[in-house]
Amino acid sequence: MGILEVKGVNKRFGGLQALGDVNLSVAENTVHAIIGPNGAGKSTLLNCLVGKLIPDTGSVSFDGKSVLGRTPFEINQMGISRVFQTPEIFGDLTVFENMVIPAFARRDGSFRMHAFESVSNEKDICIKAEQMLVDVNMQDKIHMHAAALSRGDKRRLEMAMCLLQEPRLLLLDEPTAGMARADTNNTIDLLKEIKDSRDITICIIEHDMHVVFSLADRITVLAQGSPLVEDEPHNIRGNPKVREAYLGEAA
Amino acid sequence: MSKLNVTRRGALKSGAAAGAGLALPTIFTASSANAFMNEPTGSSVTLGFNVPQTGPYADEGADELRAYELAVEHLNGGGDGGMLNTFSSKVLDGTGILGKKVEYVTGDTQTKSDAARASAKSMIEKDGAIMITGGSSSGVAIAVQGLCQEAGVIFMAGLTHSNDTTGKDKKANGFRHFFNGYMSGAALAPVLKNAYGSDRKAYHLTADYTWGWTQQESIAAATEALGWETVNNVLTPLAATDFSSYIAPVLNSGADVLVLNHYGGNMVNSLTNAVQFGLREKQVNGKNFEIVVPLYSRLMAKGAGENVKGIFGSTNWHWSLQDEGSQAFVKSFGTKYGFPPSQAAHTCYVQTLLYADAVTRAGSFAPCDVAAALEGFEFDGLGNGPTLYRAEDHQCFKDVLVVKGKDNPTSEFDLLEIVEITPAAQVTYPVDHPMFAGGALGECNNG
Amino acid sequence: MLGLDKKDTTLLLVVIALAMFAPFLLNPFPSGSAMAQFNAGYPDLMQRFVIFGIFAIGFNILFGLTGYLSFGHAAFLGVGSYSAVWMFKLLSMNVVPAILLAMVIAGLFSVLIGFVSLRRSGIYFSILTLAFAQMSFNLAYSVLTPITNGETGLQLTLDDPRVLGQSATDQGGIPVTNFFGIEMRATHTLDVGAWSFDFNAGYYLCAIIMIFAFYISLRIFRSPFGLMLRAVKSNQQRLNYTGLNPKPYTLAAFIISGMYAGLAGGLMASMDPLAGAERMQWTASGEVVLMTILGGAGTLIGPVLGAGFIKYFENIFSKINDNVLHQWFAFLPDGMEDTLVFLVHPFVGKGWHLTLGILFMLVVTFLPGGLVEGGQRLSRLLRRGRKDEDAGPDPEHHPKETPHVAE
Amino acid sequence: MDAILLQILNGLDKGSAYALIALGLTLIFGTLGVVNFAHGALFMLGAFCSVTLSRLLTLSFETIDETKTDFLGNPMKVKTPYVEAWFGPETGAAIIDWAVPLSILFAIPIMISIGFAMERGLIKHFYKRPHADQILVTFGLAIVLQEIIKYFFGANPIPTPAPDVFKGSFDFGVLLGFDPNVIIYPYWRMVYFLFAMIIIGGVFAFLQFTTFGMVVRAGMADRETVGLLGIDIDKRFTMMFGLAAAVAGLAGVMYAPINSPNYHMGMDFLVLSFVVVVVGGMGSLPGAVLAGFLLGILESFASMTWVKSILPGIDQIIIYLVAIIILLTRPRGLMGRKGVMED
Repeated sequence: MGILEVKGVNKRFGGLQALGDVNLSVAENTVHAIIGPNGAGKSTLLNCLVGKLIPDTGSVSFDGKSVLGRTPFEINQMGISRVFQTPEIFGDLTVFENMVIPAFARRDGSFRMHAFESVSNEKDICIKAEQMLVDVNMQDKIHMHAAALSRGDKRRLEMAMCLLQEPRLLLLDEPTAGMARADTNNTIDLLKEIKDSRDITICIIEHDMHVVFSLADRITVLAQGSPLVEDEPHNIRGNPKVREAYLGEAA
Repeated sequence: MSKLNVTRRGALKSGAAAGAGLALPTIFTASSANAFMNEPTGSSVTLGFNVPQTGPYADEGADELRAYELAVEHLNGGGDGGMLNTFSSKVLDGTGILGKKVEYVTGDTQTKSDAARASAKSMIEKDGAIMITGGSSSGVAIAVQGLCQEAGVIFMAGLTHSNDTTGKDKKANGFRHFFNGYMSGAALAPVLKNAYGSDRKAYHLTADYTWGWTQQESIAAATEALGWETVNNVLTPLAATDFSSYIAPVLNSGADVLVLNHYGGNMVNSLTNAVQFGLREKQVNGKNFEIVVPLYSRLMAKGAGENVKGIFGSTNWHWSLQDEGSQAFVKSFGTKYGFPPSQAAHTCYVQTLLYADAVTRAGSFAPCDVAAALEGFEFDGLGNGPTLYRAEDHQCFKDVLVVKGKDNPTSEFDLLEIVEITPAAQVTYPVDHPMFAGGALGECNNG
Repeated sequence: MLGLDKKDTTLLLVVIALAMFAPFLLNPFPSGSAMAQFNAGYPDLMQRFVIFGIFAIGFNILFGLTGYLSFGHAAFLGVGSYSAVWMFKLLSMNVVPAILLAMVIAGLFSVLIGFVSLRRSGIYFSILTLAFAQMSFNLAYSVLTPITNGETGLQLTLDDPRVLGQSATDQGGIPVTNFFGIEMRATHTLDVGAWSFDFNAGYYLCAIIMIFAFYISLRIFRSPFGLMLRAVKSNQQRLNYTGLNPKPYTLAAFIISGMYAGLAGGLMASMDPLAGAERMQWTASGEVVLMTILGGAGTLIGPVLGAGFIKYFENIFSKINDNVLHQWFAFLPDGMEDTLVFLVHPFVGKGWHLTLGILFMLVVTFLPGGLVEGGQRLSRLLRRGRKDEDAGPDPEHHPKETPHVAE
Repeated sequence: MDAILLQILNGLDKGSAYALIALGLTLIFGTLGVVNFAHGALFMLGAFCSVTLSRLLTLSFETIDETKTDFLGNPMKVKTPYVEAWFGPETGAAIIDWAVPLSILFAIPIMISIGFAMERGLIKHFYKRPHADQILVTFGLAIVLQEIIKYFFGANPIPTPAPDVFKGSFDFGVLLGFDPNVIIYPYWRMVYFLFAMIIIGGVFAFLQFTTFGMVVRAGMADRETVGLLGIDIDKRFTMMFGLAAAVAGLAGVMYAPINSPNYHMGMDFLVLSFVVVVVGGMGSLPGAVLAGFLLGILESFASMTWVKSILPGIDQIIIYLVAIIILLTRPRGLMGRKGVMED
């Protein structure tokens, strides 16, 4: 029984079958990659996991509890954090303030007014936020406007924000898309470190096979909305069906 | 010297009430020996002209302002003296008021009670105005009248036609020269009966606010007393610009007269729409369909253009009146500005003169003395024939004009013709008339 | 001090000083002089400055922080005014219960409207709030006249019950509003040479409340709650995926800002016991939007400046007539005097709207951050001037501070 | 039944004014992403094109008629319009009579130029600015335009009659077998409705069948992509602004005989037209038209006596009430697209 169980999920958009009978089981404390050609339904599947979309049929459960019908913030409170393909951060706020928000969310769980306290007086929160920025090597940008960061820094910030919440499952949507090689390698190192240093399950969608094979413990290949194969990385590498799916796309 | 002792009495009283809690440092000079609010102590006296300068009634406000400027000129001995020469009271001699030169400040009411009160307050508090006058709607007049009562200055209302101004909202410090809804009805009904017969069915469209209601009530009562039947009364939103959906059903309602209890832009639009629908060419119940606009003004008639032709209404005053006072006023106004004055201008001019006269006769600017001099004052020579400022409700009783849109105007000002001058006696009502019930003048306030 | 850092403390002290010395600052010209026209230090206008300041501060908590543009905030002001006047009619002329009731009723009203309107965002939210406010206005003007006294506005009368006070004074007048005996209209005039300064009890009550309101807004801006509100404006999606539901935050901001509006309405009625329906019209809602943007949305002091700016034009420029113009330019030769009067005439008196419109366009075009940005540029210019003198090293390696928390 | 038919007619007529204004507003929203508070002022300027033209046509020379006197007793100055002197009294009078329809020709170039000038001179600097700034600047502009008109034409409404042939009304009821005088409708309002349909049809055809329109529609859907295709979308958007201004202006020109124009008529329509646009759904042209007619008809129904007797004051709030209900049941209005002006 994995920490994340997807069973028989179907999702249609009008005439298009985006997901067809998807089954997926992600084991705790592993890195599970989902790969597949464009339009295979990877992002749709991710959206079904976090409550942005509701599957037409099937079930999604996290740690034994169904996530269906819950809103994104409730699902997040269950311990699932998500990093987006294009970084979703608070562009108008400083890097530090970006970090403080998940720290408060982690501490308080849900709505608390705190209208008459001062952010700067919440020492434990500030320390935590600063520490995490040091961890992702962004301490020198702490007072910068988040919108002014480079794309790579934005993504690191987003990842740091997610990690600050100490999620049990981290969902990554193409975390290295559009990154330079060096940045990609940094990201891989960061993720490796995260994986080694914490009790965390990571589910990653990725195009870059270098990233996938550096990190993944297990890989699911999605094609035309359905899982093609699920196996360990070294078995996927030579699988003709996978090759066909990708080549088919290339042709 | 302080001219800004807004509420000396209030200050003293509060000082006593709060005791040591409000111990005042000696640096604050409690005001000098002023006997009443804004007592003029220098060589001049300041009047506050509070008229709409922005918004839909801006043109009417501009005309009021012209009249005020003319009145000030005449009071200070300038120009040809206008109605000072025809006024039955002869105490004004062109040397200002009680020898003090008349100065004035102006403000913008925006035709909103809030803004009007703010503007009046600034005149009282900042400029030391001893009297406030003006306005072009009843809501504003009542709001400002209330303020003047509380502040302790005299309010000489400008254009306000609602029964409430001197009815349930009357105030001891407020005075109205303009006529009201009841008078419109009383003057108009007999003329309508003569013109259209006593077997008529009337359909009322009424602006959905206080003035509209009181006018509708007055007109319906007056016409019903002469045998007319009121088929329906439909309230229309103030903000309405297109009245088609209210007018379209009229023809099929069995009514043969449409009464438009609207003013300003509402009236211009509803009348234009009604004529567009061809109501006036129709026959209902074997009679010609007719439209009546109980309260007319020349500026509105101008806005409605040709649509006013042949339509009856009432008005406080019109420049074509032939009496000596009206002629003198039209002459000074026309010479100075190049066109004849409106009824609003006339009322404002007359109110200024009446105030100055009352002060002079009382020999004092103190509001209570002025009020006493105005109460029960009978005069003539200011247009509208012999007039009484009734003591009990501070309403003027004078002749009311019934007018009709002119069929062949000779100039752009010649839009209305006087059909009948209804004598004051016919429009006078008892003080306790139910349409004016409720409210009390209260005591006059010197501030 | 008071849980504020040094910079904020300074800001608060500046605001306190401005509010307390306003009677001096706003009357810079001798009362007899031609420039006295520009004096704004009379009680009614000073009260309006701070009351609309409170209104705008409250509006800014919603709009400046969360970015939700309410186009119906005047409804809360109106409701607050009506509640306060009813309190004067029924209970007593003491302003405290009136102001409290105004805040409570406006708060309840904003719970209702906020709960429904906040189901949508962006312009859909704006139109929902606009629709609610316009409905309130239209109804208050017509069918609700028994409660609101329609066109004229709700006034006090001599036969109001006033169970804890008197219906009429011994002199037969309507009693005046007071704060435990201190009459709101009590004014002391101080004459210093040619100058004259007014100290009005009502103004000082409003000013103290405004300072308190400003302090609370300052605390909210610096608080975790304020941070969440700014997060709502910045990226609701991320907030959701951070496990936080934006709705309670926005609703709380909406209610707080509605209560500020109610407070402003209650104070308005306390200073002048009349509540007109026009207070709820969309133009009134638009006015507070303009005040906030003009001053600088999202800044602390901007809305107050914007409120003062607009009210100054409304009350001072509208009162300048040709007569006054001639007085000003009397020192010039006749021909020039008339030309100048002719040129200035369209912009003053009945033309004050035109001047205001032109200034709106100029400010927003050249000072994107509103009047506050103008002030910042000015001070930067001055500071640079001083720095050049010192020829000190440029300490500009600090990353820029976020403009959203700038004062 | 007859009453309902009558109110449908009324609603269509009111709706066509709403729809025309909302159409222009939506074009600007949809293409430029600008909240244009000056759109009502454009409508007003259109109406004043009619006023100006009839003023121009009635420019007169004065002769003194000794037989008559004016209000001060001086000899009366009689005015004769130049057109009557040039073309003879009858032709001249006919030209003056047709001032409003003639104003269409006069208004199109003027309104398009005003639109261009506004976009190039002011609006284009605000594309990247927050909506709040756009509101402030266009509101300021609206006030300035209004005050300029007020300065020259005064605050009073100015009667601008339709040509004589369109005076009076048509009896629909007789056509449908009702009694005479049951369903009558003024000719000019029918003209207005037809005119509105032609303009609406024209705008849709223009967007549907020309390449220009195609590019603009693509730009409305995704501005960046179209920009990437190397198409100079900005120039086209300027033209769209001119078109929107012309639509608003023409709506105003033809509206002048229905209600005498005054300087603040634009503000009266502004709020309403925003409600119409939003109820229709941001960025949807058919939505704007649909909502215009829907709200026009509902407003007319609400003003019926028996409706008002059940729900007093309903005609005061119906538009807003409907707007609330629609926005709560359909998050993006009737036909709105996702993501337009939602933040």
